Parts: sequence; C-alpha cells; structure tokens
Amino acid sequence: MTDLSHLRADFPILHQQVCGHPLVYFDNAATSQKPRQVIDALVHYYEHDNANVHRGLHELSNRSTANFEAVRKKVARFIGAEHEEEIIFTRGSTEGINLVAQAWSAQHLKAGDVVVITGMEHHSDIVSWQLAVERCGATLKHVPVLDDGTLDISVLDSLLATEPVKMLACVHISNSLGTINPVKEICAKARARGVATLIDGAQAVGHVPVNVRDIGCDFYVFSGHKMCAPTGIGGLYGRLETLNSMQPWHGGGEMIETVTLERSTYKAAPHRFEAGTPDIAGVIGLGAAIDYLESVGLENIQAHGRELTLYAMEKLNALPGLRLLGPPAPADRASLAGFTLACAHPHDLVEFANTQGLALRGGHHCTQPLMKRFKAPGTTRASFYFYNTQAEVDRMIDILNQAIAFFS
Amino acid sequence: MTDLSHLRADFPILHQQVCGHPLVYFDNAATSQKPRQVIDALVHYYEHDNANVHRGLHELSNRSTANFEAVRKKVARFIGAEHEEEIIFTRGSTEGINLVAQAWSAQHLKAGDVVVITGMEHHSDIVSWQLAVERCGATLKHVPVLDDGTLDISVLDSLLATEPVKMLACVHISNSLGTINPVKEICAKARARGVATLIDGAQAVGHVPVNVRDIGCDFYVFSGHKMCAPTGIGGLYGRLETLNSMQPWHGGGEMIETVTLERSTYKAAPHRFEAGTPDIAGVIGLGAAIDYLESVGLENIQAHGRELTLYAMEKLNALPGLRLLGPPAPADRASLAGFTLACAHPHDLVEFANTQGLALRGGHHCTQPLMKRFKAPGTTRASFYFYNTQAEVDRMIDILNQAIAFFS
Amino acid sequence: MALSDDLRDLYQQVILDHSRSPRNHGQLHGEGCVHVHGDNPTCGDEIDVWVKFAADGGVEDIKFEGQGCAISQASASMMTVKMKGTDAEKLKGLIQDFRATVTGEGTVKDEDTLGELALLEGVQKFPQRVKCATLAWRAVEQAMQQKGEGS
Amino acid sequence: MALSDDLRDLYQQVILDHSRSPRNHGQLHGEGCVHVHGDNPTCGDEIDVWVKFAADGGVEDIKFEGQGCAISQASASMMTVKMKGTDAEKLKGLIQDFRATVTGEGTVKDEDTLGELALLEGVQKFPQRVKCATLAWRAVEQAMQQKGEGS
Ligand SMILES: Cc1ncc(COP(=O)(O)O)c(C=O)c1O
Ligand SMILES: Cc1ncc(COP(=O)(O)O)c(C=O)c1O
Repeated sequence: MTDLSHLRADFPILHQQVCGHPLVYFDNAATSQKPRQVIDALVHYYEHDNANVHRGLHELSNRSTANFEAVRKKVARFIGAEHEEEIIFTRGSTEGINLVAQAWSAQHLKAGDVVVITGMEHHSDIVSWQLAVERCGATLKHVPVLDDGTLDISVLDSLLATEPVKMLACVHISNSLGTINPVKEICAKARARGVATLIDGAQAVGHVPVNVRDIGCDFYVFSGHKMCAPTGIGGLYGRLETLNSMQPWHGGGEMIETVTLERSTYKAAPHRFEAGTPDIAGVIGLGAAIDYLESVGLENIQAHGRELTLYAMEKLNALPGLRLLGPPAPADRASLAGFTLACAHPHDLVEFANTQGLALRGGHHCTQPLMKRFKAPGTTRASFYFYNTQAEVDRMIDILNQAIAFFS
Repeated sequence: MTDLSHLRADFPILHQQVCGHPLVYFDNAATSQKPRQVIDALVHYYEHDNANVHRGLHELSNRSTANFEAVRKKVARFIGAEHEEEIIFTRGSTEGINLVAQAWSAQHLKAGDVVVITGMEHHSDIVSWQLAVERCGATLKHVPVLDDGTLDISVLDSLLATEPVKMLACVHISNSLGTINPVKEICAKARARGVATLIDGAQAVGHVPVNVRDIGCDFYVFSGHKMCAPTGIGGLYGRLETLNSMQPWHGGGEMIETVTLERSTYKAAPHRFEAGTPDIAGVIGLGAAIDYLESVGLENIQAHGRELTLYAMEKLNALPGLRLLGPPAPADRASLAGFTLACAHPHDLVEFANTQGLALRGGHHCTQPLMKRFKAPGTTRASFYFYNTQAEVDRMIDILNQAIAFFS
Repeated sequence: MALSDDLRDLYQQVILDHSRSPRNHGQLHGEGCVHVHGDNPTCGDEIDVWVKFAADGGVEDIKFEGQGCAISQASASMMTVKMKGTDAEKLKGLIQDFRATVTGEGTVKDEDTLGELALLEGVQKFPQRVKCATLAWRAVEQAMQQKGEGS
Repeated sequence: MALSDDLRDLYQQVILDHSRSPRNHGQLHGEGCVHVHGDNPTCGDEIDVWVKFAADGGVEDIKFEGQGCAISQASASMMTVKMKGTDAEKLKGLIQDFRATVTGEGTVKDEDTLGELALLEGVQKFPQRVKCATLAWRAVEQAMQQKGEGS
C-alpha cells in the first residue's frame, strides 16, 4: 500500500487523545485537517503582510495583493483552467453554486426552461436550483440513481433529447456514496445540446487530479476546507466568456469601475464577482494547501485512497448486518464508505465510536433524497484522506465489532 | 492622552521595517492588524478542534459547534442584540448588505417603492441597492452631504414625508470623512414612518461602543477584519421577526429542515441564512477579537482615538495647502483624517510616505460619489487604531512636510 | 478496550431493551384520539404519537410508531408505559421531571412517578442527544395543545 | 531621513516639472481631429487626448487635459512633446519603446527618439504605477484605432 504515514507528523491535530483513546479521524468528507505548513502560512500572513488588497499603494498592501493574486494563478493551474481570470474566490462550494444559480440564471434561465440535477446531489446543489427555478418559473428535473450507486445515464439522454434543458448540475464525487461520476462524458452530452454545465467538485479537488478543461464544464466549484486549506475559502471556475456574459452578483468595493449615485459600471471577471474585502488570509492558506498537496502528489493521494478504501470495503463487507452503499468496485469510487448496520442507528453507532476515539459521521450527509432513495434513515460514513492508515481502518473494524456486540 | 502603547507588544506585524524605516501603519480603516491572541486562537483551533459544525456527533465536531455557537452569543452581547439568533455570520459588511438588499427586498420591496441611502455611503451600500431597485423597479434616492461632512437631515425628513420609502440605508461612521452619523435619531425618524433601516457599522464596531437595540435599527452589519478579527468573517444583525419574515437567501446544507427533490423546508434564523460550511476558524477568531477588545475596553479605545485624532487634526491643519474633509470638531468624528494637499496627488503622497515606512491610503476609498461631491480626485487618509501613538502622528507630519517640500 | 462509563450510562440495558422491543407500538383511532407527527430534521428521527385523552385531560391510552436512534425510540416506549393512565396533574409533573432529568436543569420533584425513566439521566453527558430523548415528549405536548384547541 | 533612490528615480526633476507645468495642455478641434477619453477607474486618474493625425498616419498635432497623479500627467505631457510631428513609423516604435521602458519587459530599440521619456524608467520599481504612466499612451492607441476605423 502507498505509505504516506510519515505525513501525519505535519498534522498537529491528529496527535491527540479523544475519550482516552488516540484520535482516529475518519470524517474527512465533512472537512479535512490542516498541515502545519498551512497553519504557518496563516500565521506568517498575519505577522508580516496583513493589509487590504487591491486598494493600497503601500508596501503591506502591495505584498498582500501580489500574494493574493498569485494564488489565483496557482488555483487556475491546479484545476487546469486556461486563464487565471476564470477563478473566483468564494467561501466554498455552496457559495459558488449559489453564485451560478443566481447570477447565471438571471441572464440565462426563464419560464419554461428546465434545469437537470441528479438524485445524488448535495443539498447545496438541490436547494439552490429549487430557489432558482422558483424565481423564474423554470422546472427542475433529475437523473435518478441506480441500485449500484451510479447515475441512470439513459434518463439524462432522454431529458436532453426531449426537454428544453438549459443547465445540468452534477456532483463530481458523491459525498454519500463515493461514486465518481463520468463528468467528462456527461458534459460532452450536455454541450452537444448547448446545455450549460456546473460540476460540484467539493469531494474531488485535492483528492483526485482535476482538469476543468478536460472535463469540459462551464462551471466547477470546490471547497478549500476539504483539501487542507482553511475554513471559509473555496473557488468557482467559470469559462471566461460565460462569466463576462453575466451581470454582477453582489454589489460593493472591488467589483466596480465607476460609481455615481445614479448608476455604476463594473469590472470584468473575476473581480466583478468578488465584492468587498475577500478572505485574504484564507486565499493565502489555500495557496499553501495547494503547494502542500502538490508536494505529496495528487496521484499518490488518489492511489492511497483507493487502496485504503479497497481494504476497508473488504473488512466492512464481512461484518454481520452491514450494508455498504455505492458502487461495489473500489476503482469506481472515492475514498469513503457509507453504510448501515442492522442493529444500530447511525447516531448510536457514531456515539459509540466516539467514546473509543473514532470520529465517524452519521446522518443524511446533506443528501436526504438519496437516503430516501436507498430507504435508509441515514448512514454511517467513514471517509479517508492521505494521512489515514490501514492500522486506523483495523481499529475502526474492531470498534464496529464491539458496537455490534453491544447493540445486538 | 490615554496611553495604550503597551498593547503594541501584542501585534507582531507592527514591529517591522518597511523600506528601511519602522512601519507606521495608518491604514486601519481599510483593515486592522491582529493581536497575538487572535492568531493564537486560530492556531489552537486548527491544532486541536477543527471539524465541521452542526452535523457531527463526534468529539471534535461537538467542540467546534459549541465554540462556534458561543461566539454567536458573544457577538449578540457585544453589539447589544436581544437574541443570539439575531446574529448571522457573513464574510463581512459587504456580504451582509447584499443579503439584506437581496433577501429582504425580495419580500418587501416592489415597483414604485423608494430606497433612501446617503451621499456618504460606501460603494457596497450604493451598488447593492442600485442592483436591488433595478431588479424590482423601485427607485433610489439619497440624503446629500453638507459642506461640513454631515448629512442634510432636512432632506431625509422631506423624503420620508413625501416619498413611499420602504428602506433607509445609512453608514454609521463614514470611512472617508470620519463623520459619526446620528443613527439613533435617523432610525427613530424612519421607524415613525414604518420604514426599515440598515446601518453599515463597518467602521464602528470595535471602535466605539455599539448597541443595536439602542440605535433601534432593523439591520446592522460589520466586518471582523476591521476590528482585530481574521479576514473573511463578519456579522449581520437583524431583528428576529424581520429575519424570520424573509425567505432564504442561499440554498445549501445547514439552512434546511427537510429536502426532497421536489421541495424543501427551511430552518429559522440564523441558520436559514447560513448555507454551507461557514468560516468556522474565522468565527473562533472573531470571538477572540471581541475578548481582546473588551479587555482593552471600548471606552478606552474610543477615548484614545478621539485624542489622537484631535492631535493629528491640529498638526494637519497647520500644513500649507492641506484641506481636511469631514466635521471640524473631533468629538463628532471617528479616528481618521482624510485630506487633500494642493501640491501632490494622493497617490504620489502615499508612494512618498511608503518609502519612509508610513502606510497611508490614497484614492476614493470606495466612495466615488462623495469624492465628486467634494470636488476631490481622491483623498489621502490616515486612519488610527488603539495601537497607534502620538509619536507616530509626529512622524507622519514630518513625512508630510518632506513631501510638501519635495512636490512643491 | 473497556467501554466508557458514560456510554454504559447512556445505553443502559433497560434502554436498549425498550429500543429493541418498543412497548405500545402501533396506532390509535377513533373519537378523542389525537395524532401528532414529530421529527428532528437534522438527524432524521421521526415519531408518530397517538393519544386518547381522558375526560380530565389525563392520558387514557397512547401508542407510537417511529424510526430513529435507540435513545429516541426507547424514550418514546418508556414514555408511553408511564403515561398510560396518568391523570392531568401527574402528566404535567412527569413531563417537567423528565426534562429536568435529561437536561440536568431544574430539579426532579417526583422521583417515584418517573421510575425507569430516571435511567435516561445518562443523556445529560451527551447534550446533543437531548433532542433525541425529548422527541416523543414534544409530540405529546403538541397533542395536549391540539386537544386544548379542539375543546 | 534621506529620500530613497527609488523614489528620486521615480520623481525626477524633469518629471515633476512636466507634472507642474504640462506642455501641450488644451484641446484640438476641427477636421481630422480624434478625441479620446481614458481613465484608471480604481485610482481616479483621467485624461482627454486630442490628436490631429497627418495624412501618413503620423501625428500632426496633439493636446491633452487631465487630472491625476504626477506620473500620469507628466507622462502625458512628455508624450505630447515627443509625438508632435512624428511619422507613423516612428510613432509605433515610440509607443513600443515607451512600454518597454516603464515595464522593463522587452528591449528599447530607439533610445534617441525616446529622449527624456527614458527618465520614466523609474516606474519599473513601482509596478502598480505602470498603469499611471501608460494612461495617456493607451488613449493615443485608442485614437489610432478610431482613426483607422473611420478611414
Ligand atoms: C458533494 C458536496 N457538495 C457540496 C458541499 C458543500 O460544501 P461547503 O459546505 O464547503 O460549501 C459538500 C460538503 O459538505 C459536498 O460534499
Ligand atoms: C463604511 C464601510 N462600509 C462597508 C465596507 C465594506 O466592508 P468589507 O469590505 O469588509 O465587506 C467598508 C470597508 O471597506 C466601509 O468602510
């Protein structure tokens, strides 16, 4: 197995006891932990460079601005965007999705149009589009999920062929099932029909190599906090011509050219969509996270995740009364395992695990429709990142065995 | 003079050389510096507690959630809100204003209505309302600024008496003039006519004691980064019944109760307006900043600022060709001084100052209409915070004298 | 790897037993019956409670159905056992005492009536589970209100 | 407190002199005159340039008005001095050489024609001022384009 356990030394938080046991952190799909390098970048920023960006001519402001914009370039390269102007900094995936659902829709969506999502979207991609279609009288349809946790692409084909679809929004990697969707193929189908695409990469960026140009989407969102960066920062990629075809979203400083009390004119992307003082330190931290992940290597991260998941799936499938959701083949999935146990509700299981130092997540994972689809009141989810080890999986299996004995 | 110079030891960034001179940081109205205590709180969070909030049952998540919600309570107390549910975490003032201009307006503003702003609003409060009235066919009017930098309240009176005003948005402290507006009186006038009020407290919170209940506004916004907190975090106060009368703004996790692919139901405030993973560390840092400011004492901060401004104004007014904008009496203004110099454009002056280690800001300060009003192509602004000293003001005057000699 | 005392307190044998074999499981129909649905949307716990109130406002009969964690289901089951046949006076006291037991706020006035329910005291150490333990109880309070409005 | 060399290079005496007493200040009207307005919205610098092009595309006459920092106004003034009477060929070279001078990117081909303008080399050390130095020049480029479209 790809051994990255030496990297644990970079993560101060991992070396603690919880309830008298060494912490095993398997809640990475909710948020990742941060390496010393990222924390240090924040501290360095606040101790040396902190100043507002774009508006100053003094040294600290010049430094902040240069470092801030350098991260935009870094993000563009990291996810394969053609121009750095295609990267808009957001709080995270949710804000990015809402920006598109509001600002893109205002220009491009009208009564009678159809927006297509999938049955495995995160609430952020369901509710923002519900709000968007409600505002303009469009309709929301969805591509259902098959029993094996993959999308029923035949329904997508027929929706695209028969409905006035304007936008297709689809998750890259499902945070509940672990399914890796064939987003390149899906975007090609949409593009062939002139349909815009938004890919939710919250679980993908920093976990698998991502190239937005190769995927061929119009928009792509991600959250920094799920890829070793600070909380409060993320990114929206949008194709430049699409972004510049959109009217502003929020009004404020930095997004304007000239303002009179009567009317205003606006900058081009990306600044048009970044009103107000941004999370400057968050952006600096995001840059440090990308440096860190690249030093580890995205291929190594992906390989390690796949191997650990294969190992975990084999052990989990052997437990009595355990039902694993999502694709059966580890090659088709990301490094997480969502499951139900016959004898214990997810919340009881997570509570039990916690008293042994194991951090799992139980519930609907912001995918209530998917839970209903699989007739589960919720699942227990173990999600891994590169700093997790086989020994930690063994420990989880041990604890689950105890839980089964306890609750049965 | 109130001596708070011992606090400089808490601010690592202040102890550096810029262009071979000790840094004098007078750009506090753009963003404040951060004390060791706030930086430490961020580091502690990432090294011990980092986990996603609200959704977990494991130890780290419970800790994060408890600490996160404790800050909501702290903010409520700090600005005098009645209920902690009245505090919504935002990226900063700009996001708060846009939330109100979008989510409140969707419910409460229609064609023919009037929104009143003032001639000294920051671009965030101008452009968001321009976008809002454009969306629904309402009209934007403004209260002009008098020569002494105060508002022409007689125009406000007549607008309220004769126009179908629905919303009055007004800055608490002008970031360009330093004017402290009589917001309590203004809100009383609006309330008497059933007009909702939004006060932009970006320059007020953390600088003067603020009590939203005493002010009597419906909404109040502020930015953490201007009050010793990290970048990327701020707050919106809204009266509970007003907030709960508003439909959701962004869709996503945390703001929903139940989601089906057809429709969703939403939580009450504040969570209704906090979609997605928030800037958890930013909130923790905001809490630490409030603790820090309270340990210094808001009254001390205000007194020190007033004394330093009085001192600076006297010295500035003695410089040849210098025109100081804003109220002539220091008691009526916050601790900043915006001015023009006959012999030098603000950008030349700021560039000159920077080579002497002095950080000033030159330009329109996101208040272009106000600059036009005072026929200034921009101003040079020195803005102080409690860690600034009289000696630093002396140094600024020295440098300005040199600049005058150089450019004349 | 010994289990923690807190955990053993939370999931006492009696509690696990109620969650596995809930008492008074099912529905009630007919005159004087009030049906209330309750849920904890964030955790997905759901409960349906049917109450047949007595003339004095006490509980003549009560049944429930639901799904959720052991705490929410056990609490519902144990609640129905205690409530059945309780008069209006005792009912109010019981609800108050139960809330005091699981939150640790306020004092329990009548330990005897509480009986087995006192075992749910373990919830105090798990504040985020209070809403699980009180789910069925909030449904009953809502039923009392509905009845009040109906009469 | 000596002034830094970088600052002295940026604001050389000649530059300050041009900013205080701009040459070719004013407007041009009549046939063959192109008027262009340019601005740097973020700093508030504004410029109006009037160009009377010669038949060959060179500059017969040029004037400007504007407000802004010393760099933007001095650069405009010095530009008009150099451009007046320049033929089309030299005009293009001048613009390229000037850009190379202030950005430090590319090489200056014709130092002689540049003359005094070479003094603006000091801008290289202040990258955020490049857009001040080039404001008037971008306006002339726009005027050249407009003329091209018109003919
Ligand atoms: C697939 C998916 N989409 C969207 C989100 C929302 O991301 P955030 O909460 O960072 O905005 C998440 C994470 O919670 C996710 O897993
Ligand atoms: C008066 C005023 N309002 C609003 C803002 C915008 O604040 P932020 O950029 O933090 O959103 C500022 C600061 O730039 C300000 O000074």
